[in-house]
Amino acid sequence: MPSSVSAPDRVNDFVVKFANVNGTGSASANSLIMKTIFRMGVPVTGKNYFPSNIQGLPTWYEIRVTRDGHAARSSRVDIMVAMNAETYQRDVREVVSGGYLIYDSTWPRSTLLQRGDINVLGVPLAQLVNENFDGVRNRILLKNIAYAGVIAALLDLDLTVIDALLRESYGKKPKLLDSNSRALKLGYEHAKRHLSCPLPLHVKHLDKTRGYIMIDGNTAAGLGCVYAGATVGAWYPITPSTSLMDAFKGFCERYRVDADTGERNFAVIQAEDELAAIGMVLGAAWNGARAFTPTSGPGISLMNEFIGLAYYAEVPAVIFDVQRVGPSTGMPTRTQQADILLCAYASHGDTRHVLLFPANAEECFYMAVKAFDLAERLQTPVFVLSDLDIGMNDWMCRELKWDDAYQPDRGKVLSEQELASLDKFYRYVDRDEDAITYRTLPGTSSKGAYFTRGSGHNQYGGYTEDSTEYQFVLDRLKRKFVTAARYVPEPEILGGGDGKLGIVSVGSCDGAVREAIEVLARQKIAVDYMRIKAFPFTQQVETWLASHTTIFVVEQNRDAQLRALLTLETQVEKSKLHSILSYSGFPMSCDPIVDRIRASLAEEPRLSAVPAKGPR
Amino acid sequence: MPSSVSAPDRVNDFVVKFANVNGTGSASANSLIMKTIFRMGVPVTGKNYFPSNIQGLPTWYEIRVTRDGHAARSSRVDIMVAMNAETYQRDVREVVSGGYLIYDSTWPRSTLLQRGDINVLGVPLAQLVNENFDGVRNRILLKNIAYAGVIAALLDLDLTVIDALLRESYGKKPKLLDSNSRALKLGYEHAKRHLSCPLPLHVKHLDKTRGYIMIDGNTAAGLGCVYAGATVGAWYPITPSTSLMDAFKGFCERYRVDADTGERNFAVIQAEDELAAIGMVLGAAWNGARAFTPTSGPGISLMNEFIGLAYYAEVPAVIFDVQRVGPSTGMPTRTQQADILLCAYASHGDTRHVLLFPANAEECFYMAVKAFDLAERLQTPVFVLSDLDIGMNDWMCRELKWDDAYQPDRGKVLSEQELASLDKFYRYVDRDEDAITYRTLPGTSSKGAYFTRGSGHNQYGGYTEDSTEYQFVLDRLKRKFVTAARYVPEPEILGGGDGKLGIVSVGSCDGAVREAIEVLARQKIAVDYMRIKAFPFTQQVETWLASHTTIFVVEQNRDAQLRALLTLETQVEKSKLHSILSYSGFPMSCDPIVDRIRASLAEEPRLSAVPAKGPR
Amino acid sequence: MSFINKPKVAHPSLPKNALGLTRRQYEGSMSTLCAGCGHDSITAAIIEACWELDMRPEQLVKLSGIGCSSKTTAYFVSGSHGFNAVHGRMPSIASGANAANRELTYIGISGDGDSLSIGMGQLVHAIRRNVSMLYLIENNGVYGLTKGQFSASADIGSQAKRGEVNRSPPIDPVLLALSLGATFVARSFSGDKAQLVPLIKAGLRHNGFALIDVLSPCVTFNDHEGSTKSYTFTREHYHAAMEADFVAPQQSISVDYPLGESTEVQLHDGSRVILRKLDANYDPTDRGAAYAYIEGKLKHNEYVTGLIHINESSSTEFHTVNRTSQTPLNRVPFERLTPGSAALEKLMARYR
Amino acid sequence: MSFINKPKVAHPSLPKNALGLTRRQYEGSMSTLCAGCGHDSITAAIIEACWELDMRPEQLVKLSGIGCSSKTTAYFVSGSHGFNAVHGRMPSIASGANAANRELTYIGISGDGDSLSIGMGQLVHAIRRNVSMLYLIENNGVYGLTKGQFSASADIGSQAKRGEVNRSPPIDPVLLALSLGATFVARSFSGDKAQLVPLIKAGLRHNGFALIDVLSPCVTFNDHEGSTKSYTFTREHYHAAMEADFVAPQQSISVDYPLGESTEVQLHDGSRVILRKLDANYDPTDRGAAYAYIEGKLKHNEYVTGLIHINESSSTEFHTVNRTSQTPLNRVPFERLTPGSAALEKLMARYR
Ligand SMILES: Cc1ncc(C[n+]2csc(CCOP(=O)(O)OP(=O)(O)O)c2C)c(N)n1
Ligand SMILES: Cc1ncc(C[n+]2csc(CCOP(=O)(O)OP(=O)(O)O)c2C)c(N)n1
Ligand code: SF4
Ligand code: SF4
Ligand SMILES: [Mg+2]
Ligand SMILES: [Mg+2]
Repeated sequence: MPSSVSAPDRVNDFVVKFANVNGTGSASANSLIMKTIFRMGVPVTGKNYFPSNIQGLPTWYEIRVTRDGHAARSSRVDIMVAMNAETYQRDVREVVSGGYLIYDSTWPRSTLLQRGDINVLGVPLAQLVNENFDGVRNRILLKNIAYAGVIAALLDLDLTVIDALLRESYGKKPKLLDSNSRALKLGYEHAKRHLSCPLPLHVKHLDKTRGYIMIDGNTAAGLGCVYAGATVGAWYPITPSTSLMDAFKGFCERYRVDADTGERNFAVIQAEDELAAIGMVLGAAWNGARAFTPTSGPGISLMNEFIGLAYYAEVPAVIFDVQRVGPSTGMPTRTQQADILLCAYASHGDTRHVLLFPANAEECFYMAVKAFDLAERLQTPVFVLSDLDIGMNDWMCRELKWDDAYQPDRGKVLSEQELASLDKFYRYVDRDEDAITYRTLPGTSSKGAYFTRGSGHNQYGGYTEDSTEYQFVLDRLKRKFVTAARYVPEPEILGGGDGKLGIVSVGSCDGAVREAIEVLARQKIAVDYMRIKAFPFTQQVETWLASHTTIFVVEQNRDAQLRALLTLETQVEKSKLHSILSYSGFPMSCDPIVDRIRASLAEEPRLSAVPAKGPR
Repeated sequence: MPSSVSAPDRVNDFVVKFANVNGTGSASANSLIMKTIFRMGVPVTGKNYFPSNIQGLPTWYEIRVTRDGHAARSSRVDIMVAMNAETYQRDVREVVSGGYLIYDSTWPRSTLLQRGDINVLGVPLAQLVNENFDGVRNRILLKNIAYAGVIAALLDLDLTVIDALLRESYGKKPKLLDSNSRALKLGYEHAKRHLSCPLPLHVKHLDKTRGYIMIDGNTAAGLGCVYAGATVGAWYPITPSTSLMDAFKGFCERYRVDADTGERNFAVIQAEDELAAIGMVLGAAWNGARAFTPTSGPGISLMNEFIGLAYYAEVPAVIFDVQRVGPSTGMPTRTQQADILLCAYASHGDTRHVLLFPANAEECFYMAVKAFDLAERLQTPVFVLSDLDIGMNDWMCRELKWDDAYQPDRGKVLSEQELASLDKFYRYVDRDEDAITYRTLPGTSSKGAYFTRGSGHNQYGGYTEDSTEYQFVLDRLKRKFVTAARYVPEPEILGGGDGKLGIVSVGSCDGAVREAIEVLARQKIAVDYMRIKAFPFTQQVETWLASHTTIFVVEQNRDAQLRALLTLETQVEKSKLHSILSYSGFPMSCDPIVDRIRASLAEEPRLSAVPAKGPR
Repeated sequence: MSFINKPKVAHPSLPKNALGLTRRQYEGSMSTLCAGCGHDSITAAIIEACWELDMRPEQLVKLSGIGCSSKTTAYFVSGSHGFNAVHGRMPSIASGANAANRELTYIGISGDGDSLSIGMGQLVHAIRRNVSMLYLIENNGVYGLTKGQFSASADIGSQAKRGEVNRSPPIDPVLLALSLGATFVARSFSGDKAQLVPLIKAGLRHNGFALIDVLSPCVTFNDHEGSTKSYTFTREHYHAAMEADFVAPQQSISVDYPLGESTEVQLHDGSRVILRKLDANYDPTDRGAAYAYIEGKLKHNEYVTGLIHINESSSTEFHTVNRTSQTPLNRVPFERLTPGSAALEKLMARYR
Repeated sequence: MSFINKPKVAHPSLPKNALGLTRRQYEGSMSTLCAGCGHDSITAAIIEACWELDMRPEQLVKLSGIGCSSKTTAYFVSGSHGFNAVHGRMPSIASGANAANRELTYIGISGDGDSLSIGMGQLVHAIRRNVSMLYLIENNGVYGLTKGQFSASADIGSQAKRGEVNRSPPIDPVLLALSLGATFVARSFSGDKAQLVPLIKAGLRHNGFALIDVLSPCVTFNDHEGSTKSYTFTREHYHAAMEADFVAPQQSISVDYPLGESTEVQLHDGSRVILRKLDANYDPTDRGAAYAYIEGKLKHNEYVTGLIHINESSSTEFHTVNRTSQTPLNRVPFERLTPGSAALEKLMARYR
C-alpha cells in the first residue's frame, strides 16, 4: 500500500473528481456532496465537465474543497471516483501520486494494478444496489447515491446535513426519499465496514460559508433581469445560455404573475433564431420595455446586422453572451473568452459597443441590472460577457442583496408633458452636449413622432445623403462612447506589488489570478492586479496601465483579444503587455500564471518572446 | 463679365460637373462626353454621385480632365452644367470663382445673378428640344444629348469621335442614332452661334490614353472571376456589388455557353439572402468548384456565422465586399472603407481572414484571380475589399492582359490515384509542415471520405472535446496564417522621401495619396509611400514600418481601421502612426492629405493630436 | 419627388373625421418613388383608411424593412412613430414592439423581396405567433430598389425587362399564409382603392396577424409586355371573389344586402366586416376550402382578390397565448416588476 | 454510445448487394444518441435503402445542420463525404454542392428545429429552387440537443416534459412543401421501417427536391403522456394512405397488383415507384387534392403517411432551369472555362 498524501495539511483542502456517464443522474449525487461540504462551513467549488450530448458519453464533476476559499479550479486530483468504464484508463492516470481511486468492484478489473503509487479502493456498488433495489433505471440512479454514501464515509461528511438535503429535495416524494436514504446508507455502511474511514483527506466543520450561497451565473443573471424590471425576453436556445432564460422565466412565474387574474407581467418569446431574437429585443426596447436576449458566440455572429442598426439608430438592448469554445460550433460545453473583439466591434461600418465583464455569479446579478441602466442611459446595445464556467457552474458567493431604493435609469425619454413644453422635437439633437440625445416612445404623442432608420440620417432624424449631416451624427456617436466611459464600472484594483509589475485580467480568470498572486507572494514575488470590468476603458484603467512597466494580460482565448482591445483603446504601448493565454476549454487554474511569471522574471527575454505576427 | 480662369495652364486640366435628376437618362450623355475626351488621348476620370433611389432625386456626374493622369477626384468645379432646378442653388455655389455655369435658359431664373464672379452661360435647351422633337420621355432624353452638344462646342471636343461613339451605341437603331445626332447638333450649333467657343478651359488632342481603357471595378472583377475559372456564383442583390455579378453573368453568357448544345459551364444563383449566398459558395467550393459571392457591408454582417465555419473547417471561399457607407444601411450609394476590421476578424471565437485590397479597376481583375488561388491554396475564405468608388465608377487603367500559361492553383486536393497510394487519409494532418493540410473532393473515392464540421475536431477529422486535440488544430490554424503571409501580394512601395516620413494607405485612397505626394514634392516636402495590398502583412510591411519614424495612415473611415490592424498585426508602435481620415462618402481628394501633412510638419504637437480613446 | 411632375397625393375637399382631422393630416413626407409606382396608390389607400377609422396618429406604429415598398411608411401618417428596420427583418421588430405595448395599432409594410426571400423565416413565424398587426406586402414581382431582379413571387414564364424569363415556381404569400393557419388573409390590387380601403380597415382592426398581399406594379422594372405583374396583366387576370365592407362599431349598415349571399363577421372591437360573395360557391371562413379555391384559380393564372379568409375566433393571438397583463408591459410600474429585498432575502435560502 | 447497452445496428446474415457490399459497409460510426431515439431507426432505414440501391458510398454526399438529428449523418455510410454545417443552414450548403456537381446523390438530414425555425427560409427556397436531393426531417416536436424546448412542429395542446402546454399552431412541413409546389412529398414514422425504406429509395432517385417528414420520437424529452409526438400517440394517430414500392430499373415487378388501385410512376433513371392506395379516393399526383386530403385528416389529429405527392415530370429542377452542362461544373476543364488572351484582347475594344 503506497503512503497516502500526508494528512494534517490537507484536511479541507483537496480535490475529488467524479467520472460518470451523462444522462445517468449522477449530477444530483455529486451536488449532494458539494452542498454538504458547503453546509459544513467549508468553502468549495464545483465544476461540471459535460459533453455536447444527451445520454451515454463521459462526463466529469470536480469538487475542490478549499478552506482558503479559492474560486479557481485546481489542476490536481486527489480522489477519483471512477464510475465510467470507458474513461477508466485516463481517469486513473489523472490521480496524483499518493491519491485515491474509488471504483465499482462488482466486476474485477485487470487494468487496476497499473499504478502502485495510488490507493485503490473497491466497492461493489452495482452488487449492493442490485441486491437491494430493482428496476434498471432505478438502479442506475441509486448507484450514484450509493457512491455518495461511500464518499460521505471516506470524507467524514456530516450525515445530518446530508439527511436534511435529501429531505429538501425529496420531501414531497416519500418513496424517493426512502430509497435514496437507503442507497446512501448502503454505501456509507459498506465503506465504514470495509475501508479505513475517514481518509487523511477529509472534511472538518468550519464557519467559512456563513452569509454565502452557491449559485450559478445564469440563474443570478436571470434573477438580475427580473429585479431590473425587464419585461420582454427573446431568445433562441443555445448552450450555455439556455439556463439564463429558464431562470428568468422561472422567477417571473413566481414573482410576475397576478395571483387573482393570472395575468403575466412579462413575455418570454422563443424566437425562430437569433436574428429574430435580437430584432424582438430592439422592437420591445424601442417601444419602452426593458428587453434582453441571452445567447452564445454563434448567436452573436448572427446578430451582427441588427447590432449595427441598434448602434446607429440608437436603440437600447441588453445582450448576454455566455461564451463557449469557438470558432464556429466549436465545443459547446466548454468555456472560453473568445468573443471579446467581436462584441466590441460587431457589425460592418464604424461601430463599437459597451461591454460588461462579470467575474462570477454574484456579479452576474448586479451587472445584469447595470446593463439595463447603461443601455437605456446610452441608448445603445450593452453586452454582458459571461462564459460557460461562470454561467453554468455553481459559485460560492456572498448572498445577493437588493436596495429597495433602487430606481431604474430609463435614460432620456420625453414624457407627453415634456414634449408639450418643447416647440419642436428632434430625435438626434445633442441638447445636453453629452452626446446623448432625447427619445420618445410610440404612443406618447404625435408631436414626439419620429422615424427610426439604419440609413443615413441627420440630427433632426430626417433621411440624408449629405456628407456633413451624416458625419455630424457619426461624430456624435463617437463622442457618446467617451461619455459612456463615465458611466461604466471602474476596474477592480488590488495593490501589494511595487507598482511596476502587474496583471490585467477579465471575467472568470479572476479566481486563478488571485490564487496565483497569493502563490507568488509566498515566493516573495509581489504583483499588482487590475481586473477590467467594462469597455470602454475608464481613466483609472489608463492610469494603472501607464504606471506599470511590465504587465501580464491573462485571458482565455488564443488570440489575446483583451490585449488587443487594450492596445487599440488605451494609450498603453503594446510592448508592455505580455500575454498569458489559456484556451483549453477548461476553467483556468493558477499554474500557468505562476509558471509564466516566474519564468519570465527568471530570464527577461521571455517577456517579449512573442511571435512577430498577430496579437496574442 | 468676370475674368475667366486664365487659359493656357488649364487646357486639358479642369473639372466639369453635371447636375441632373436621376432616372432621366443623363448617364449616357455624360459618359459620351467622358469617353470622347478619353478617345482624344486626354486622361480623364468620371465620378458618379447618385442617390439611393430610382427616379426623381438629384444626381451628379463629375468629369475631371487631367492631362497629368491623376486618378483621384479634384475638389474644385470649373464648369457646372446645372440641369436640376432643385439643386440649382448649391450647384451654383460650388463653382470656383472665374468658373462657368451652363443652365437651361428656356425659363428665366431670377436667382441667376447671385454670383458675379462666375461666367453664366444660358442655353434654351428645353425650347430647342421641344421645337424639334416630340414625346415627353423622348424630349427628356434628348435634352441630355443636347447639352452634350453644347459642352462639345465649349470644350472643343472632336465631333468625329463623338459621332463614332454614337454609332457604336445606336448603330443597330438608326432612328435613335438619327435623333441623337440631331439633338447633339442642335446644342452644338446653338453654342457655336451664341457663345464664345471654345472656352479657355478646353480639350486638346493628346496621346496619353493609348494602351489604356475605361472600365469600372465591378466589371473588371466579374471578368476576373470568369478568367479564374469560377463556375458557381451565388449572391443576393445589394448596391454597390450588384454590377459585379451582372458582369460575371454577362461574360459567362458570352464565353461559357456551348454554341451547339446551349449548355452552360456556369451557375449563377440568386440566393434568398446573404446567409444562403455564402452557404452556397461554401457548398460549391467544398465540392471542388471555384465559387464566389459579391456583397457589401450588410451582407458581410449576415455571413459572419458561416465565415467562422469556413475558417475552422477550412473551406475555400472568395467574397467580394464592395464597401459602402455604414453603419447599418448607411448611405448605400456612397463610398467608404469601413469594413476592414470586420472582415479581418469576422465571426465569434478566435478567427482571422485573408484580405486583398485592390486600388483600382485594373487590380480588381488581377486580384479576383489571385483571390481564388489563395482561397484554394490556403483553404480559407479570402475577402477582396473593393468599394463603391472602385466598383461603380469608370477608371482609366492599362488594358487588361492575360497570360495563357496561367494555371489555377487548386491547392492540396488529392486525386483518386494519390489517395490509393496512401495507407490512410486524414483531413487535418500537417504532412508538409506548412500548416496547410490535404483535402479530398466528394465523389473521389470512399477512401478519401471525411467529415467536415464546425464543431471540435482533431487532426484526423474526428469529432473531439479533448483539449489537446482541439488546441492542436487551433494552433495549426494560427500557423497557417503565418504561411499565408508568404503567398499574399507584397505592398507597393514608392520612394522619394528621406526614408523617415511616410504615408501608408490602402485601396481607393491611392490616387489621392499619389497626387498629394506630387503636390508636397513641389513644396519641397518629400514623402515615402507604402500601399498595403493584402492582410496578413508581409515582412516588407514590417520593415518599411520599422524604418520610418513618422507615418501617416490615410484611409476612408471614422475609426482608423487600417491603423488598428497595423497596430495589432505588426510590431509598429502605434505612436508612430498618425491618421488622416475621410469618411464623407465621396471619393477622397488630395487636399486633406496635403493640408494635414503640411500642418503637422509646421507644428509638431498636431502630430499626436488624436483623441485619447479608440483607434483612429 | 419625381422629375415628371407627379401630383402630391391630393384630395378635392378637406372634410374632417370624428377627431376633427383632415386627410392631409394623415399624410407623410412627399414620396420619392417613381411616377406611377403602385406603392404610392397603396399609400393613398392607407391614408384614406386611417382617416376613415378616426385613427389617432400616435396610436399607430409604422414598421418596414428595406425596399421601395418599405420606404413608404415615411409617406403616410407623419404623426406616427416609424421604424425602418433592416432588410427582411421587420416582423421581429414588430413582434417585439407589440409584446411591449399591446394597446397600439401596428402596420408593417413590406415588399415581395423583403418578405418572401430574406424575410421568409420571420414572416412565417410572425404568422405562427399570430402577432396582432396588419402586414401588407406591396407585391411587384421584382426587387425594385436594386433595379429589377426577379423576386420569389415572379411567375413561371414572366419576362424581365432585360428579357430574361423566370422558370422557378412563384411563392404565393396567400397560399403560404393559409397553409400556416393565418387568421386574416386577403389579396388586392394597388389600382383598386375601393376594394383596398375596407380591407386595410378590417386588417387594422383584426385581433391577430392580418396579411394583405397587394399586387402593386413596378412601372420602372416590371410593367412591360411579357410581365405577369404589369398593370395590364393584373387587370386582366384579377378575379374578385369577395367584396368586404367595413362597418365601425357605432355605425349602422347603410345598404341592406340581399340575404344569403352576404355574411357578417364581428371583430373583437365590435366593428363588423360584411362579406359579399361574388362567387356563390366560396366560403371565406373555411380555410381549407379557401385554399383549394385560390389554388385552383391560380392554376389558370387567375388572382383571386378580396378578403380570402378570416377567423376572428382564434385563440392563438400572441398576448392571449402569453396571458399578458392588460396593462401594456412598458407601462407596468416598476414596483410591480421588482420583487424587492424581502423576497430576495427569502429566495437566498434556496441557495444555502 | 449509451450506458444502457444498446446493440449496434445489427443484421442477422451478411448478404451482399450488387456491388458485393454488405449492410455493415453502409454503416457509420457508432451512434451517440439516447437509447431508443427514433433517429437511430431512421439511420437504420437509410443504411438499408442505400444497400438495396447498390449505392456506391463515394456517390453519396451527406449533409446536415445542427441537432441530435443532424448528428446522424456520421452514423451511416462512413464511405461518403459528410458536411455538418451550421444550425438551419444545410439547404444552402446542399444547393451549392449540388450546383458544383450534379452527378452525385445528396441526402440532407435535418430536425424540426433545424428546418422549421432557424432553417425555414433556406428550406423554403431549396424547395422552390427544386434542388435535387433527399431532404429528411427527423421530426420529434422538440429541440432535443438543447434539452426539450418546443419546436415549431409542436401541436396545440401538446405537453412538454416539464408540464408546459404548447398553444401556438404547428407548422406542418408536408402542407408547407405542398403549398410551395414541391415535387416529392412524403411522411412516415421512424417505427415503420417497411414503409420508410422504399420512400427513402424513391426520394434518393427522384429528379428534384424530395421531402420526407419522418415522425421520430425523442425518448428523453418528448415521449411522455400528453405529448403528441410520443411513440404511443404516433402509432395511434398514424394513417397510411399510400404504400409505395420502389422498383429498380433492371428489376421486374415480382408481385402483380390488382388493377385500378395501384398506379406506377416512372423515375428519370428508369426505376419505378408503384403506389398502392389504401384509401380509394386519394390521388397522389394531384397536388391540390393531396393538400385538401392531408389538411382534412390533420384537423382530426390524423397524420397521413406514405408518398403523399409526386410529380416526376416537373421542369423546375435546378440544373434543368439553369441548363447546366452535363459535365459537372467541378470537372469542366480549365481551358473551357477561361476565354484566353485573344478573347480578352478583343474584348478590350469595348472599353477604349
Ligand atoms: C442585408 C441586405 N441585403 C440586400 C440589400 C439590398 N436591397 C435593398 S431593397 C432590396 C429588395 C427590395 O425588393 P422588395 O422587397 O420587393 O421591395 P421593392 O423595392 O420591390 O418595393 C434589396 C435586395 C439590403 N438593403 N440589405
Ligand atoms: C446559431 C445556433 N443557435 C442555436 C444553436 C443551439 N442548438 C443546437 S441544436 C438546436 C435545436 C435542435 O433541434 P432539432 O433540429 O429539432 O434537432 P433534434 O435535436 O430535436 O433532433 C439548437 C437550438 C446552435 N447550435 N446554433
Ligand atoms: S423602382 Fe419600381 S417599385 Fe421602386 S419606386 Fe420605381 S416603380 Fe416603384
Ligand atoms: S435527446 Fe431526444 S432526440 Fe436527442 S438523442 Fe436523445 S432521444 Fe434522440
Ligand atoms: Mg418588390
Ligand atoms: Mg427536433
